[in-house]
Amino acid sequence: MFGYANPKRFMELSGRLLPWLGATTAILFAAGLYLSFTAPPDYRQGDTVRIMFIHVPAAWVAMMGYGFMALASLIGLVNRHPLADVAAKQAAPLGALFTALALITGSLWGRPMWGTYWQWDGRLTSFLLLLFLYLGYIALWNAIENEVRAAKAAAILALVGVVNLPIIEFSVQWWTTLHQGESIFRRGGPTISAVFLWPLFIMAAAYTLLFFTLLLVRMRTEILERRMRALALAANA
Amino acid sequence: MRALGALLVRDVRLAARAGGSAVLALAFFAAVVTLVPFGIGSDAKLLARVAGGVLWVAAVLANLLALDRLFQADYEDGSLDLLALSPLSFEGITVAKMTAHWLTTGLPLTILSPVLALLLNLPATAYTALIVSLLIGTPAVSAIGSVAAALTLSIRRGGLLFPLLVLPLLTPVVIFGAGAVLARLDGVENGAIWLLAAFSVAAVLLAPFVGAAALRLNLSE
Amino acid sequence: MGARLRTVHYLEVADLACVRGGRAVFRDLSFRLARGDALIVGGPNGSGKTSLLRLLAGLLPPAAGTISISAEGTQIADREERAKFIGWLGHYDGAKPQLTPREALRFFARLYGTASDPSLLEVVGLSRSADLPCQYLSAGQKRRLALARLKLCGRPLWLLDEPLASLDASGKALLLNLLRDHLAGGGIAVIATHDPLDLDAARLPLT
Amino acid sequence: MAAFFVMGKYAAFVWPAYGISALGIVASVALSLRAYRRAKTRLAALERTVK
Repeated sequence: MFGYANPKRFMELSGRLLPWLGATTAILFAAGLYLSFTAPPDYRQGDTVRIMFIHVPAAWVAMMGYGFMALASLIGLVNRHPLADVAAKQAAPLGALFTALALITGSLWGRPMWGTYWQWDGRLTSFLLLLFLYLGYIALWNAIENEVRAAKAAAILALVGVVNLPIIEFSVQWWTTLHQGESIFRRGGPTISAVFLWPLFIMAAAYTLLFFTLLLVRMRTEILERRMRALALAANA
Repeated sequence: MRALGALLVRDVRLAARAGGSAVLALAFFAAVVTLVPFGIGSDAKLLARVAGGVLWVAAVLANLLALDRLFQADYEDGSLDLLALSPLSFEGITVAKMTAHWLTTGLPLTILSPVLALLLNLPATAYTALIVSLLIGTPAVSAIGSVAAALTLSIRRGGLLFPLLVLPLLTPVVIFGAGAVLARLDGVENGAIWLLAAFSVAAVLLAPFVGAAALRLNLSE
Repeated sequence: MGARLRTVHYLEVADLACVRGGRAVFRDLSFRLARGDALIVGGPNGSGKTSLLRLLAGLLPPAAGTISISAEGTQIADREERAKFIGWLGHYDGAKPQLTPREALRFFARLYGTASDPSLLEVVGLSRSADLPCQYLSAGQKRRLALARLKLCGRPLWLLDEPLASLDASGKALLLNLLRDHLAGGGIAVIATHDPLDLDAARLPLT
Repeated sequence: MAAFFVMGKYAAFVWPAYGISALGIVASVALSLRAYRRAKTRLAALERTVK
């Protein structure tokens, strides 16, 4: 069948791996949340420091997600492996979700300090632009009917985006120094005392595993849907 | 090279003709700038402060107007196939299109900008900074815009998707461009113009190759 | 540049396969055309006639099989290299609405690097509307302009997709003359069409 | 226990942050799993009709 190559091996592998991945993610979340709420309040920020335990991991996965998407796009372009395109396509909505969570928790975290929900601070602004990059990628993919062409066009966009990310990051930081002084995030950031390191680290691990768990589930769904399309096409050809 | 020149001359002629995109972009630029005082009031001091930023944002938006159909018109009427089969490489096609767009949109906007700066009461000292920053920055807009145009050429209503793809990538241009004008206003030297030039050079040098890759993929699927 | 390319010795296609939208349009297609040969590709809509022409032109990558041209003593299989030998007449005529036929021909002459030949406009019967922007031309006139461009670029390997579409009787006669001159001059032509074309050529019906 | 919920007078920020994050995560998990199950059953049905 000329149609979509059938990645049997991936389906078997991911089928066996998923239950373990899901269980580990759940355990990490349980441990992480427990530690987040039993950690002492920060001497300066008080209990708002607990928001850091869900803001920083979301921000990390948002950036890691885009990097993963760009890597999968590169592999998809270079050796035309359809599985890489599926991975990149399904990583985008997840990345966008975590970017949105990073923005929301970031704004809630800054609110007590700034007095407003939005502060044009370097880090938050960069995540806002990252969200636009994700949305542009998803929109481009859905706008092109031909699947193979959509995969390649989106791959090029992801690579252009990942090359531009550091430039955008730098220009936004440069721009914040232009308009107002330091902000809480960048004045060396809140020095993270040791007792906060554990909850932060475990929550980051939980978020990362969650990303890959959901990614595998969504990739399997995409593969099943592509097989359905191929069957339907073959049936009435 | 002659082939590249031929395409460049043809596209400039097409854009300059009535109904061409050049006049449209200028009118849009003037309209947006004229609208701003109605929005934020005619207080001269406030306008002077935001003039650089408003002119830069309006210039970028006006540029986008003509960009999304840069390749699409040729794709739809069969010309792109003829260009692909000509001695011109895809890189050459992108260079010609990018340059034609800058000559018919980026450059005229830069020339018109001081006139509109009057409307916004831009202080006299900042005029050179405005023109120089636009002169250096608009090629980057044409370059990045042409890559996005090549990516979206097979989409019938790509026009709606186009700004979403391009604007995040253009933030550095707006930041450094408007930043250069503001720096001049405040009499401070923060290297904005050099950062803008660096970004522009990189964009202009890389865009033909990325644009060509996008054209190849859209033609060969 | 145009004239020098007249020396294509043959076009070789070996077990070519084409896939469109996940479906095999055709496979194991092989044929060979030498100088002066013509091939008429018939078949219902969707049988892959246009796809075959786009594959031969190098505009599409084949799913399987090879296409090569032997010219100036060398074997050329690379897609973008092969494209430089192709005279293309597609569904759409590539006529820019705001340009006049005269301007369009001058542009193509400079684009393809061949001498601009204003007399072509008379040959194809467009002399009266030579300075009328193409948006005012009829479909038949635009097709005639495309024929003028085809002749102008002087490419040895012609690929014509439904060339008779929107041509009247005299237009058909014009096309046949151009085709016969091209073949007599040692050119090769592959024509995808439904309508009968009285040209002695091999036939390839795509099912 | 009450002190826990007051969150050192920052309850209005900490709980919405956790709430929205939980909502986002639970929703994405549920949607992803549901889409997978639906695709699985529809594919099985299609394969039966094609046989």
